[in-house]
Amino acid sequence: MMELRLKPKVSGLSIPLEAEVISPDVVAGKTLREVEELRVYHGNRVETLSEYFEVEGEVAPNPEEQLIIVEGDVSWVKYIGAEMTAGKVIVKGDAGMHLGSRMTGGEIIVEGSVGDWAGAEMAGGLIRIRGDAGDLLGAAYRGSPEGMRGGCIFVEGSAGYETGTGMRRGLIVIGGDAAPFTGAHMNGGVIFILGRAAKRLGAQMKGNGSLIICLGEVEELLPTFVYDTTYTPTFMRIYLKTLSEKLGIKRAEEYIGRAFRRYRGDRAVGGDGEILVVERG
Amino acid sequence: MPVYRSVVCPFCGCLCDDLEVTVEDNRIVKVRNGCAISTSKFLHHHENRVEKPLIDGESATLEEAVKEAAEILKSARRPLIYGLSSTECGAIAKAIELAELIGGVIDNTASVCHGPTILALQTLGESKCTLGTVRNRADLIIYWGCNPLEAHLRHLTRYSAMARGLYTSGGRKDRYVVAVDVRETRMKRVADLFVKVKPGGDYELLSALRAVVRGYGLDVDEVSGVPRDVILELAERMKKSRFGAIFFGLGLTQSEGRHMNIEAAIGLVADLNHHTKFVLIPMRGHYNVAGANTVTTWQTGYPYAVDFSRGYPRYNPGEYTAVDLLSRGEADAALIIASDPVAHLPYKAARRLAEIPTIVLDPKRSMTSMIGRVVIPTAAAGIEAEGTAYRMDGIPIRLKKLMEPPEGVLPDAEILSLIIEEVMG
Amino acid sequence: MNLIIKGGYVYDPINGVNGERMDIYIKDGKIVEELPEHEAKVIDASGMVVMPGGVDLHSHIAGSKINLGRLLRPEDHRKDPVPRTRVTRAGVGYSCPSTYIAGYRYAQMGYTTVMEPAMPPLGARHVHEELNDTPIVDKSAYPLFGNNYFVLKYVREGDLEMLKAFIAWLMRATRGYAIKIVNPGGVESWKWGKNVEGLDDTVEGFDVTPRQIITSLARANEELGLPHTIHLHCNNLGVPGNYQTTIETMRAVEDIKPKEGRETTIHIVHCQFNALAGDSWATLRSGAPEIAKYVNSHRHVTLDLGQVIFTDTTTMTGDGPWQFRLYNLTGNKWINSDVEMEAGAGVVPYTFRKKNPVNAIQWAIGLELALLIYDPWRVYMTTDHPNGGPFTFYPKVIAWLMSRKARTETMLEIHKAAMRKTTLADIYREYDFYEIAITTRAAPAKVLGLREKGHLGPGADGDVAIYDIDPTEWRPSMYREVEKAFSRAKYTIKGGEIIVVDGEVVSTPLGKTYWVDVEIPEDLEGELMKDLEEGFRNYYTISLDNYPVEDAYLPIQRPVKVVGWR
Amino acid sequence: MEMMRVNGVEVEDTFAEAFRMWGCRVIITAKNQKWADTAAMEMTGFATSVIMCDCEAGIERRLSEDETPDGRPGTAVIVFAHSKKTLIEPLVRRIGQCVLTCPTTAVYNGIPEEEADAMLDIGKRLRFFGDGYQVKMRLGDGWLRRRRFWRIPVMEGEFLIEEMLGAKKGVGGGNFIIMGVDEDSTLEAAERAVEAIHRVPGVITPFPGGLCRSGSKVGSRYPFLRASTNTPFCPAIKHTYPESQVPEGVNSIIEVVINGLDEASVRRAMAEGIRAAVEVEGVRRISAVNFGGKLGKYQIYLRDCLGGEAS
Amino acid sequence: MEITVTLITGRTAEQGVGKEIGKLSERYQRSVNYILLNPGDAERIGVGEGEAVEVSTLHGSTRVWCKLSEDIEAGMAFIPLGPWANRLFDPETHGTGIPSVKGVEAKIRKAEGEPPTLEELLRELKG
Repeated sequence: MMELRLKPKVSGLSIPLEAEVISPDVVAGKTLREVEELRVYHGNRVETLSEYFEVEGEVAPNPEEQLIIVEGDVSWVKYIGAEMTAGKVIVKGDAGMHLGSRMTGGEIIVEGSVGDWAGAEMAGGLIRIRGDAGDLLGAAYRGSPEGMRGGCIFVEGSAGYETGTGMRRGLIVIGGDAAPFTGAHMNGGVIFILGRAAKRLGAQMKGNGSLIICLGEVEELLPTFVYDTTYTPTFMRIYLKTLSEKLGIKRAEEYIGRAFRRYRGDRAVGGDGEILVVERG
Repeated sequence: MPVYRSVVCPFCGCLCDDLEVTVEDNRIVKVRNGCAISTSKFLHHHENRVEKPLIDGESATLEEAVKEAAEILKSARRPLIYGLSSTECGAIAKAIELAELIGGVIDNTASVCHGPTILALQTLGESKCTLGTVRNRADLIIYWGCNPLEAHLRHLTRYSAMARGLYTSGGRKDRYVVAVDVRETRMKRVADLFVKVKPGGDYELLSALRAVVRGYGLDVDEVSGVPRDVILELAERMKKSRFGAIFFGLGLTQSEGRHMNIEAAIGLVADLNHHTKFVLIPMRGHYNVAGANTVTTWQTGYPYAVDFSRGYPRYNPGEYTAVDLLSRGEADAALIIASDPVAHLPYKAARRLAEIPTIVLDPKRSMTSMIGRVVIPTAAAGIEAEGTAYRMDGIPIRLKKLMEPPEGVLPDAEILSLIIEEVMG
Repeated sequence: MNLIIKGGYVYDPINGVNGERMDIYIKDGKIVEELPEHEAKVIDASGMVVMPGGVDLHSHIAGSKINLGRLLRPEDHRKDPVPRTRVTRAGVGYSCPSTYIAGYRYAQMGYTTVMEPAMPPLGARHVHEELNDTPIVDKSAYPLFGNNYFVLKYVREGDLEMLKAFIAWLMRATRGYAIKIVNPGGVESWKWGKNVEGLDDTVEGFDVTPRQIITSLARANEELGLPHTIHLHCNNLGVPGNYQTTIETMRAVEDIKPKEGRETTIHIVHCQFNALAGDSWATLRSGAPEIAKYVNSHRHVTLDLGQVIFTDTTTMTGDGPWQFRLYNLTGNKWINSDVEMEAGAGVVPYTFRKKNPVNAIQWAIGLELALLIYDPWRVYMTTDHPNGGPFTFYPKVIAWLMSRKARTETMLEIHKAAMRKTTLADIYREYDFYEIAITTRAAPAKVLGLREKGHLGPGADGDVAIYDIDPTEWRPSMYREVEKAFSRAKYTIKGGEIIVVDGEVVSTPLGKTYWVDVEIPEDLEGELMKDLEEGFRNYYTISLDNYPVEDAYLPIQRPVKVVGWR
Repeated sequence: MEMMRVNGVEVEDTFAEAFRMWGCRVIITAKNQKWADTAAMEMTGFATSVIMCDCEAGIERRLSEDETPDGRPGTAVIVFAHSKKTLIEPLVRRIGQCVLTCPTTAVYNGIPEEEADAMLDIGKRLRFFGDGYQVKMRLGDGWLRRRRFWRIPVMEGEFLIEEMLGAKKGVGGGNFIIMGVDEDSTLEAAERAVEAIHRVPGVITPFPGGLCRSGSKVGSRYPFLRASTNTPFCPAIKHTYPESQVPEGVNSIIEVVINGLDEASVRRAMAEGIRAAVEVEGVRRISAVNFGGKLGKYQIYLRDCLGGEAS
Repeated sequence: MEITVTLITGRTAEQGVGKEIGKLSERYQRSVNYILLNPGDAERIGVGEGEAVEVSTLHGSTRVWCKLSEDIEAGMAFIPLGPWANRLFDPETHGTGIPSVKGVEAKIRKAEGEPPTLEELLRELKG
């Protein structure tokens, strides 16, 4: 991969910068000079990328071969990697809202934490967040019935409210704790929570294979989820192996062969999604 | 001594339009039919007024204040326009035009009251009706997380529990009234059934009701402190009613769960329509907060939290809403119209307003006007200026002008027009 | 500014001009016989089509219903953001465009008059406020009558005089233009969660039938001599087999005498939705041939298409029970809104899909209606915006009407049901520019009774659309060119002012609002007011004083005077 | 007939005539090897020859825990039939009756999509056993290979099956025959051959223990029987059968039949089998069955299989 | 002595009346600068009607006058919406635009000094 490095010239802008141009799709095929001239939005002003970043490195001929490294904290930059289709972006710090929103392919790695709406309505690709995620991770934008439609988001830390709202396909793995309303309106897709799951998990979840798996503690389930059984389903082994092998979550293997409590709901919407909670001990 | 009849009250979302106001020497001396708050509003409208335009606390001419306001807004990168729920629609329209012109964000106070109601509506829709439909038909009325006795004082008599109408000539005795709240308010005395729910437990209770209405059993003894039997019976009563209505307030929108509480309520009502007729109506607070949403929607497509920084409207509550923009320190200038966010927003947001150049348009002195860089007095809509206001159920009513505003004081819309002209140069 | 439009191929059906090359003169906003060239700006229209400005008699662009649609669908707006320009405001488009954008986009297509077809009287101010923010086009709105308490009361009492007085009063109170009826009786029943299923069902709570409501209102309309006929959304919309209800409805008003100067007594709106045959979704087929047969043999009916477009759109109608049904069919989000004493509405997002057999049949039905009814003066092109699809797709519909090839190509892409369950594949008729001019401007203007609209004769408003397409070289196989030309007018002229150049809006004046002004005999008015006062006091939640729309809401108004009683 | 010699044993310079068959590899896993094998054996039972069975099936090999998708011990089964279409029914029935019913098992696709010539919707059909309570399991949309599974509730717990199973155009009817001086030596040689063959991936030996003692020939003197034992190779009638092909000194013959997912595997399996067989004393000759090249698409010459070894 | 309660805020009719007289009016201030406590709870922290209490949450603290009412159950407290109450709330809206102002956990104890006046609040705000 050819590496393009963006060094922030400023830190901690109070008015965030909107820079969907930080994406292999936009950068690939351009000259460094053209990359510097890319338009970014600061409040109501249109400015260029080079006013905020030093641009160096190489530009690839196509997005598949493009790696963009953002060297530093850019919690003040929104839309990094939004709608990207291929290539890779590494952020060596925090990133702002809408990171990787509506992306369809490629990979984004954030070494710090991200703001709200990361991976919102994404359809493909992989987002790894080493720190925490904000609210509405992988969610549907307001009004839309469809959230995440594919791809994988792995947050090593915790995730905020309404993670995976309206999810249809794909996988979200929360290494830490999950805030309330995780998996609301799910209609397909899988969410793993390794830490503590807050209440209202899977609220208004419909079915269609929607699945939330809790490997940690669960605060409380809605009264509209019905307990079925405690068992050791075979399919769980496949997911746990995937977590271990594809995402490097070795501790997932500890849960292979463990028993799970199976709940179905949300009866409030006549749904038959599932919440599987690992049996303690 | 002019006596104005059928005067519309510009206080709450009820927009009662049967007031009689007596004006003597350009002063209101008597109000009939009004509630306590309404009467206070009319009788005291001349008190605590902003008398002159102010710049940095010093009095200035209107021209100077407008020019200063325009300068502030023109040089801002992330200006916020906020308020608008207590003015008429013409002013709201002008505020939107200004926001568009300066590439700013426009938000109205719905964002901290029924914003969650709108978010929920955008996910699920809603089944609603005008207040008269409830008056004429409802045989079951549920007040959930709202207290009309404190906030919408004539609601019960004019529109709901006590009102008599086409199929409810018996008034209160033709209806079954339920109140649901986290504490025993005075509504307990009004209601046939008072359901006390654990704070923050509304979502669970509404969900449980939904499941029961759908025909599922409930295999827990209680939900959010409400015994199973009560839930089963309430669900049955809902299904058996001929026309049911749920009124809800900030007890649902501002508590844990926010828009999801409303989704649960909307869903419950939608499901009930498979059994009978059922509606849900938000108790909108400020008299024209519904208008602020309505006008913003027809002009921009979105009801509040609209960002024009990229030349076209974008919408995202939580990102472009006033509380967020201010508490994150994002807004670098603000124009506050007919609202007092310093008194009502969380401290961190209020503080930001004190830090940045803030322009305040208000008839009265308020906490916000006390911190404003530029303060411009305005005519009180519905008393000194006319215009449209939208009732909580979406009915547009024309506010009346009963008297002249103080010398040199203009309505919001006109001041905003002056600022627009100044910004356009 | 005076204008001369030189050398275009003019289509002015009302004046019998069919593609002749001639010049059009506009002075002080009106068409005149002639003008000296030095007194006017000259627009060279040679090689282009010149038509009167388009007239849309049925498009939901203003008021609570479309605004609920806007409110409901941020995801729809995000598809089509519209930035501000030097002359135009920002907004959003697609299926629920913001008011400004709706005005611009109509003008960009050469339309200059648009009618909002469903105004709940209580929300009349709202409609007018939105119309005032809808720039360029002239407009009006039709108040809803079919489920109004007073209408039902007077129909029940058989008191046609009071009904007429009430109509006259409500037209003035709401500044409305025509009698709109939506699912007569059904919407009232819906307030109890019910509906009516046929013309002779009894309305819940009132001892009247839909048939009585329709015929009484039609009779009152003609006796009053209102400019337009009743504007009717039939019962049983969207129900398989409903074409029979539609024909029965048309038959019900057969013997009503039209007012002088008009042959028709009923306009059936978005007929496509009411032309379904078969007895279930599975056996659904087109009822268009039967309807066309009836219309072809009776002079008293006009209708518009409600053409379906294959896209994601937002359905909205005053027909609450139907929207509830649609909500249950789709599982999409649903708004219901009942208006006390008067009306109701529902909003449900909907996607017409090419591979859905029902949608494919619906698509074909719309076109069948347009092509099987011989007289283009009695069938008008609409999509029932945004129900069948957004109005911005009109050029596509025009292409389908003008080109069998365009239709065939679409038919090959969609579910075979369109071919098997309708007669569209067997229809060879293709509209020419003259017929397009009839169905999109001349005829709607005529049926609305707007004498200064829809033609280019002296005295007409200076509303002209110029499309960059040469009709002498055009062949039906070139349908893409016609779609392009009608999408972006070369020029749109409104009231003598150039509004659009090369498809871009260059000026945004405010259009005028039409309403029908009928004087009521004093004694009758007195009696009516007594009744109204009582009704308002007992059942309404706003006072009668605050009900009528004030002049402040009509910055540019054109009351159409009607002598209702002689 | 020319002869070659391998390890001193005569090898006829002839060919095995093999056919185009579609094969599908099914991976069965279970709590332990015992139950994986049990299911596999049930599933591959009565599946020797399409002459009278609905398919030809056999166990390919056992799979260790790190070779299976779920990390449990497994058994790979390959099922063959004449066409893609005729492969579906036997798979649905056999998995439905032999694996779904067998405690702790799960079924996975054994031929990844990129290697497969077709994907068969076996799991998708079997899901109806869940009577509406089956759950679709998805893996990898938009980031890994997209896979679908069905989870079907059963009394013991849950049966998991992959939605689509890969099938390939393979080869059936690869064979060789071992001719020995007596039953003992011939059987031992055949056993060793089968053992060797099973070290080759992608092949199965569908007959009992991999061996077919009857052989078969097309047709019979009875109109109702479309195949009979391979009479020309039956030592018991070697002098009374007019066209006997049993060499002198040979008193027992066993055929080893091999089906494989491709021709190369079959070829390799034949070679490995022959090499093992000729190690046994008493084996006189190796040959192969063919029909003069009239019936099968593939002619696998023993000479080619054995390459330079034969002389 | 300190107790933990669930804090509710909301409008009151009196606050509405006061607000319409003027935000700077005495009546308005009086209508919003109090906390409604159950008498039992008040007793536990040793405050009586009309005495000052200190209310604190994770997000801030404020001082208000104590009002006693049997209408409010033990373990709960109510402060009318206004400039005293708004010190206590988390501005985080979790992607909704609305902060959580109902059902917040708060600690209550007897205050050292008197509640701040509106002017004092303003002064502090201006920094």
